[in-house]
Amino acid sequence: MTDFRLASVPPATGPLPVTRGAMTLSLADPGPLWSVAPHRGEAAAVSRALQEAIGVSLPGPGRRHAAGGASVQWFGRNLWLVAGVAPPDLPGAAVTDQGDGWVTFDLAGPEGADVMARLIPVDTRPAAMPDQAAIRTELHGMMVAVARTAPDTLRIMGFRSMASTLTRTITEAMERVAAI
Amino acid sequence: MRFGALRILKEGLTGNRGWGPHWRDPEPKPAYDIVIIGGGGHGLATAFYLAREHGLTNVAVLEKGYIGGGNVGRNTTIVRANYFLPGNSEFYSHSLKLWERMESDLNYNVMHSQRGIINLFHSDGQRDAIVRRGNAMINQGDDAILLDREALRKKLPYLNFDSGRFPIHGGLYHPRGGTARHDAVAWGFARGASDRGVDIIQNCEVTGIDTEAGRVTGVQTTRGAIRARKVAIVTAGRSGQVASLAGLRLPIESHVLQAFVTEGLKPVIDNVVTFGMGHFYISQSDKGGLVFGGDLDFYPSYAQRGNLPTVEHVMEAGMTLMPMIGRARVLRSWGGIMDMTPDGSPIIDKAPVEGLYLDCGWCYGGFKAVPGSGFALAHLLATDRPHDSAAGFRLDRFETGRGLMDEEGKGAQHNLH
Amino acid sequence: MRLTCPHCGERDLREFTYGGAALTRPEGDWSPIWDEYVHLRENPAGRSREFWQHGAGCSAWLVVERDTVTHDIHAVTEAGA
Amino acid sequence: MRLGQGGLVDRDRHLGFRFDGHAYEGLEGDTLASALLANGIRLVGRSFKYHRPRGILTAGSEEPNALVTLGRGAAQEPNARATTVELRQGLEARPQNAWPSLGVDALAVNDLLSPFLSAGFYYKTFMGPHRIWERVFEPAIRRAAGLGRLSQEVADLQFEKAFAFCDLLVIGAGPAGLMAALTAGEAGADVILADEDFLPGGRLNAEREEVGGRSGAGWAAEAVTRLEAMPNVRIMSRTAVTGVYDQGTYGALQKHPAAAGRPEETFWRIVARRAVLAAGAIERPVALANNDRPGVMLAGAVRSYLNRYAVAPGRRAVVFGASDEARRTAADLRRAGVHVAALVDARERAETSDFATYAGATVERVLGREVEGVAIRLGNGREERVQADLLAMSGGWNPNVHLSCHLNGRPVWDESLSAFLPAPGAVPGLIPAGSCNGAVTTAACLAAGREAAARALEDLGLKATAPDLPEAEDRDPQARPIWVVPGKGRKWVDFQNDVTTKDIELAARENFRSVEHMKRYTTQGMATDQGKTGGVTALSILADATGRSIPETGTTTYRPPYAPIQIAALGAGGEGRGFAAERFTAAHPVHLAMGAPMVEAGLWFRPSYYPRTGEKTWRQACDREALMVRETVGVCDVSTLGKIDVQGPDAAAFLDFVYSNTMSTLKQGKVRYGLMLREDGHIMDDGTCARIGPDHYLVSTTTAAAGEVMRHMEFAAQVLRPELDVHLVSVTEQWAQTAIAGPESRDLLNEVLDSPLDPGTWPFMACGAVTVGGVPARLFRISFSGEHAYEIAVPARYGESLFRQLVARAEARGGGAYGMEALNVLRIEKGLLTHAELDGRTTAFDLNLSGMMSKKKDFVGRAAAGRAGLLADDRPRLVGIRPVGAVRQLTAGAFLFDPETESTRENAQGTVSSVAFSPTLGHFIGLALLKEGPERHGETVRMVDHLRRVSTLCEVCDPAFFDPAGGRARD
Repeated sequence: MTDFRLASVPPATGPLPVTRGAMTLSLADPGPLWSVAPHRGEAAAVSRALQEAIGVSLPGPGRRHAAGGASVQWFGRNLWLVAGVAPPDLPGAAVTDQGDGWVTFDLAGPEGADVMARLIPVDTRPAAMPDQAAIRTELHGMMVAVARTAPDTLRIMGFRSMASTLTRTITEAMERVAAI
Repeated sequence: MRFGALRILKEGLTGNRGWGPHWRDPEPKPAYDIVIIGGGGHGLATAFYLAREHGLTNVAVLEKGYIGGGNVGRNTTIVRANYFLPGNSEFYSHSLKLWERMESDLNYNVMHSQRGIINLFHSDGQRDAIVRRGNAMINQGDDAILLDREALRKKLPYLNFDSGRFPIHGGLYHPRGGTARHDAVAWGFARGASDRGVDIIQNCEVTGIDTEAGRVTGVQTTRGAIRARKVAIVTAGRSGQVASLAGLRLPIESHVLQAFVTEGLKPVIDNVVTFGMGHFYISQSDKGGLVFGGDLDFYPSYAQRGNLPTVEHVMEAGMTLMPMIGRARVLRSWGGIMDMTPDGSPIIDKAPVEGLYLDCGWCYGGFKAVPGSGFALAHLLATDRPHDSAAGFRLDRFETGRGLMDEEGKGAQHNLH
Repeated sequence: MRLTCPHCGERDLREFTYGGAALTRPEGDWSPIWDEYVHLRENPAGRSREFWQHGAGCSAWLVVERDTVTHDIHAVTEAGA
Repeated sequence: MRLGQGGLVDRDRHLGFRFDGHAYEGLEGDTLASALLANGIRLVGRSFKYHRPRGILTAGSEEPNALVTLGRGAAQEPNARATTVELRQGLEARPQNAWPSLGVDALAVNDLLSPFLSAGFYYKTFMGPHRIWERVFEPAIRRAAGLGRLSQEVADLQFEKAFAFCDLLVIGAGPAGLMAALTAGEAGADVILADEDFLPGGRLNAEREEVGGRSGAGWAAEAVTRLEAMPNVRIMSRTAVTGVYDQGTYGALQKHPAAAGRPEETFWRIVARRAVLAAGAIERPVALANNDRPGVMLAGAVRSYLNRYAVAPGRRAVVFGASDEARRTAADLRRAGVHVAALVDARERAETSDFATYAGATVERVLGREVEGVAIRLGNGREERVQADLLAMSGGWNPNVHLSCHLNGRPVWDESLSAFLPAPGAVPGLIPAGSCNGAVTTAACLAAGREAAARALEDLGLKATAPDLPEAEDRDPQARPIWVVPGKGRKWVDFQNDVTTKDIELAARENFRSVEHMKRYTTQGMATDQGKTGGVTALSILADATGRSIPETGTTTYRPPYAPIQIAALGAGGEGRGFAAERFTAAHPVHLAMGAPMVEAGLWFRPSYYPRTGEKTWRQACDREALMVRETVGVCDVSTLGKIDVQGPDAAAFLDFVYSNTMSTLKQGKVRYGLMLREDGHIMDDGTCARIGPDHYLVSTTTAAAGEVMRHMEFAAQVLRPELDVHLVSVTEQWAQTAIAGPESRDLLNEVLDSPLDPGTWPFMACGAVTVGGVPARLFRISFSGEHAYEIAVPARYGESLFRQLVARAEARGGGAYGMEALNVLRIEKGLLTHAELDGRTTAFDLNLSGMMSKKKDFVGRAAAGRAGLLADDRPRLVGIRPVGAVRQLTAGAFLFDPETESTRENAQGTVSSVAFSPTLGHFIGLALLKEGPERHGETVRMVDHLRRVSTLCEVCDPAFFDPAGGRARD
C-alpha cells in the first residue's frame, strides 16, 4: 500500500449557484448513481428486489419514485437510474456504475417551464410534466434527463464532459426569461 | 431566332413585339426513335446533345408538369469539378468544360459565373483529406489551390476565424467553380433542342412503359400512347416511381434537401463558401439574395419541403461561420427530392430491360452535372456504349462491389447502421 | 414532424434518427437477396415502413409507418417487439 | 400630416427619430411609416431594377416599397419595412438602394433604358467571352441589384429560440381571431393567440366601425383585456406565424420591445393540437399606368393611417375602387379634412353619395413623378384629369391563404368572390376563419371565429360555451375585382422587382406560359413581399395572355416563411461557441495548465502536444514526447475514446454478431482487438473489447465514432437480433482513462497502485480490477504505441488528480505527458490505424486484416464483404512508404505514381493516408493505400503533392516500421 491519494473533483460547471430573476441554478449531488437494466422477463422481480433493498420500485415510463434518500427514475427503454444509495445485489439485471458520468443541476423557482422552453423540445409545464415526472430528451443537441423532483424544482442531468456548455446554455436561458 | 445585344436593341426600339417562343409546344407524335422521360436539366441536355452531337432529332422529351420544375429549378446553383474518386473526377471535369462553353453552344446566357469555390477545413485531419481532393483535381487537369489561414483571411475577411466553435485553419480554393442561373439552364437546353427538331412535350405524364419480349416498345402517357425504340428515364427523385413502371427496383431512396434564399442585399459574398463541419454552403446570387443550404432532412420524402430542425441547424451553422449574415432575412425556403444512391454517386447505364436507359442517382449534386450527364447519356443512347467520362456510373457496382464511389465515406448502403 | 414514441409519447423530429427502410436481414452468403436488402429500394411515394431510433429519448428503435408524400404518421411501434 | 384628433396613438408621448439624416418627431403607437407620413415624407425608397422613386403603399408587412435600413454600425438592419417598424425614441432609419441620394439616384437611368431591360433580357445577351461577363457585366449587375447592405461586421445580436405547446393556436387577432380566442379561452382550452401587429385588433383598429355598440378598436381592446385575465390564454403580440410544419408544428417570430438584456426576437416552435387561421386579407393594387408613384396608396392603408394613426397621407385625394369600401374611404378622408377630388367606382352601379362620383369609370393613369393628379377614363370613353396628391386605390382583397398552403395544399378559386380560398383540410388541424376564408363583413368574421373555435374545441373534446356575438357591420360591400385598367403606359404588378403587365405578357409570348415559368422568367413574386400584393393580379394577366381562366392558370407554391426572418433568429444559439457542445475530459485543466494547444475531435478537446521552454515548433515537442515514450515513459489522456458497457446472458453471442472476429472465445480478464463492419462490408470502426465478467464486456470505440457505434449496436441488438438478451450502456463519461506507455510504464504504475502488479498475471492484453489511492480502477494492458503499456481507468471525478500525478511522476523519471501529435507518430511507426485509414471506404482486405474476418459465424457485413469487387487484387491496400531519394519529405493527401509516369489521374497508383517524422528512425514515414500494395514491398514509387509542391521518391515497405515483431509491447 502506497501513500498515494486521489483528489475528487466535481464536473467543471463554472461558478454555481447562479440566480437570474426568479430562478436559481445549482449543482446537485445526487450521491451514488447506477443504472439498472433487468434481464428478459426479470423486470418485476428486480422491481420487488429494489423495493425490498432500498424502498423504491421501478416506476413506469416517464416517472420517478423517491423515498428516504433513494430515488429511481425511468431512464429509457428497459433502463432505470437509481440515485442516493449503493446498489444492492441484483442478479436479474445489468447494473452499471454511472456515478461519475453525469453532471446534475437543480433548476429551482417558479419559471422553470419558461426556462426549459428555451432549452428542450418538451412541454415541462406542471400540467404536462407533474411532480416526479422524468423524461429523456435533448438540450441544444446534448442528451439529457429531466425530472421534476419537487413542484418548483427541475433536475437536469447531462454528460459530465458537457458540464460547462450546459451551465452556460441554461444560464443564458434564465437570463432571457428574466429580461422578457 | 438568334439572341444578342443587337437584337435586344432592335426589339427595344420596336416595343419588344418580335420575341417569340423560346421553345415549341408541339403535340406528341405517335412514335419517336427515342423518348426521354423527364424534362429537367438532365433530360433536356440529353435531347440537345442527341441532336447536336449525334444528329438524332426524332426525339421527344416528356414532362409531367412544366420543364425545369424539378431539381434544376430548386437547387443552390453551384457548378464545380472538385471530386477525388476515379469515375467521378473525369465526369465532373468534362461537365465543367461543357459549362464553360455552354453559353456559346446554346446562344443563351445562363449566367455561369466562375467566381470560385472555397471549402474550409478546421483540423489537420480535414486538411489532409482536402489536400487529397485538391491533388486529385490537379491529377485530373482541373484547378485547386491550398489557402492557409492568412490567405483565406484576405479573401473572406468576414468569416469568424477565431471565436467560432470550429476555428478555421484554411481552405481549398477551386477558382473555376462557381454558380449559374439555374432555371436558364433548363430553358437554354430546351430552346437548343427544340430549335434542332426535338419535341418537348409538357403536361404529359408517363403512366406506363410498354415492353414486348423483354424489349421496350414505347410508353403510355396522359396524352396517349407513344411508341419508341429507346426510352430513357431521367426523372431524378422520381426515378424509382418511373422505373417501377418497367418492373424495376433501383438502388435509390428519395430524400428531401432544403435550401434558402434571403432578401436582396448589396454584394457581400463574392465566392461560394462551404463549411463542411456545419454542413453549410452559401453564395450570393446576382440579384443579391444569399443562397444557402445544408444537409438532408434525413428521412425519405417526396413532399419538396422539409422541417424545422434542419432549417435551424443550417442557420446556426451560418451564424457560427459568418455571423455578419445574422441581419439578412430569410425570404423563402424550399425542398427538392434527392435521388440518393447508396454510395452517393450517380448511375448512367442501360437498365436490365432492353431499350431502357437510366440516368439517375444524382443525390444532391445533379445541377453541375447537367451538361456532362446529358452528353454522356446522349452518347449511350446513340451508340449503346458508355461515354468515357461516365464509364464508372454502372448500375451493377453495388451488386459486385467493384467501382463503388463513396466520396464521403458514409457507407455504400442506405442508412443500414 | 412529430412522432409518437411508444415509451415517451409525442416528440419532436429532432429527437429521432431515421434508420432506413424496415426490411428483414437475409442470411447466408452474398446473393441477389442481399443486394436487395442492402441496396434496392421500393422507395414508395406514399405509405412507407421505416426504422427510426428515438436516440435523444429512450434509445428505442422503432418501426414507423409514414407517408412520404404527406408526412402523415400512421403508426409507430417498437422494432423487434 | 397629423390630424388634430383621433387615432390610437399616445399624443402625450413624443418620440424623436431620424430619417435620411433629418430629425423628426412621432408619437407612441406610430409605425415608422405613419410617423414619416405625419411629417409629410412621401419619398422613402427606390425600386430594385429601375430605381424608380417610391412611397409607402401599404400599412402592413406586405409593403414592397418602403424598405429602409435601421441603425448604424455593426448591428445595422437592412430591408426593414417602415410599415411594421414600431417607432421608438432615437430610431434612426436610412433609405437604401439609392446613390448618391434618395432624391437623385444615378441608376434611375435604368428607367430610361427600360425598353431594353424587359423580362429576361439578360438571358439573351452578354454571351461573349466568359471573362467579360465575369469582370464587367456581372459585377455591374450585382452592384445595381440588391437592396440594403449588411454591415459585414460581427455584431452582438441577441436573439433566442423557444418551444411552446398549446391546445389551440389562433393566428391573427382581428375580429375572427379574437372571437376564436375568446370562445376557446372561455372553454378552458390552452390557447395561444399570435398576432403580427403590436396592437391586437387587426382591421378593427383601422376602420371606423361599431362592434357591440362601441368602436371596433374599443371592442378589440376589451376582448384583449378579457383574454389577458384568462390564465389559460397566452397573447403573443408582435408575433408573426411564419411557417407550418408537420404534425401541428408552427414557426412563429416574436419581436420584443427594446430593453436591456432582452433579446430582440424569439423564434418560437409552437406545437398546437389545433389551430385557427384568422390571418385576414391583403388588399391588392390595381395595375394602371404609373401606379407606382409616391402618393399612390392602397385604400385600406389610407384608412389605417387616417383612423389608427391619425395621419392624413395627402391633402387632395382621388379614391378608386369597385366596392362600397370606396365610399367608406372617401368618407374617412373627408372626416379627416382631406379633400376628396373624385370617387372613381368601376362599377356601373356605384353607391350614390355626395362625393364627386365617377361611376363605371376607371383611373387610367397617374400624373406626375409624385402624384399630381390622375387621368380618369369615363364610361363614355372620354378622359378627364383631376388634380390630387393622393390616389387611394383598391383592386379588391386577396384572402391571406399563405399558411394554409405550406404543406403543399393548393388554394381553391372561388368565382363569386374572385379570390383564392384555403383548400379544406389543406393543413390537418388548421381551420381557416374570417376574411382569409372569404368572409367580407366584420359580422361574418366574428361568427366565423366563434365557429372555428367551436369546431376545434369539439376535436379537442372540450365543451364550447359559445360567447355571444357582438353586433357588427354585416353589409356586403358588393365588391367587384379590378385587375388591370386598359390603356397605354407601364403598369406595375410587382412593385419592388419592377415587373409590369408588359413583362408578363412578353413572358407568355415567349412560351413562359406556366405560372412557375412566368414567375421565374419575370421575377414576379420573388421580391420581399413574395407576391402578396401582386401575385393574383399577375395570374389574371397571364390568364388573359394565354386564354385561360385564373384557376386554370394556377398558382405558384407558397413557401415558408410567411414573413422574412433574420438568420440571427432562426440560427440563434449558433453564434460564437454555441453551435455545438464542447466536451472536456476530467484532465482538461491539466492540459491547459501545461500550455497544450487543444484540438477538436468528435466535440471533444484533446491536447496536441505539451510545449516546453526552448521548443520553437510543435515538431520539437512532438519528437521529444515520442522519444520519451520509446525510451522512458509517457502519459496520455485517452478518456475521449468511446466505452460501451455490454452485459447480459447473450452478451458474448451479441458481440460475435457485431464484431467481424470472435469475442465469445475471449477469456475473462483478457482484451482483444476487434473490427466492426457496416452491413455493406466496409469497416465502420475498430477498437478493443475487454471481457470483465462472464456476461460482461467493455467495448472501446474511436473518439469520433462513439455515437455512431452505439447507435449501430443498438440497432443490431433491438432490430437485427432482438432474441438476444443484452444491455448496452455508454460509460464513456463515467471513466477517465490514461495511457501509460514506455519501458518504465510498469514502474510508474506501481508507484500509484495500491498493490504492485504481478508481471506473471498481467501479460500483454490482460485486464482487471485494481485500486489506486483506495479508488477502484480498471487496468488494461494494451498498447497503441508498440511499447509496454497500460491504460488505467478511474471514475471521472478522480481523472484530473490521477493524470496530474502520473505526469509529475513520469517527469521525475525523465518522461512526461504526450499529446495527439506524438500519439500519431507512435502509432504510424507501428503501422496502426486511425480514421485516416478507416475512412469509411476501406475493407479488412484493404488493410491486410482479412484474418479478422471469422469464417465460422455470421456477423454484420460478412456477406457484403464477400463481394468479388471488394476482394479484387487491384484495390488500393495498406503499405508503408519511406523516402529514398534526395527529397526526404512526405505529406498526407499526396498521390503515388510509378516513378516514370506523369502524375495524372489515369496513372495514380494510390494515396498517402498518414505521415509522420519518426524521431526514432530519423526520417519521414508514411502509410499509404497502394494498388496491389502488399505485393509491391521493395518497389520504388513517386509521391506527388501538387498542392504543396512536394515530389518524393519512396520505397514501398511493410507498414510496421518499428519493432515489427511486436516484442516491446509483449515483454
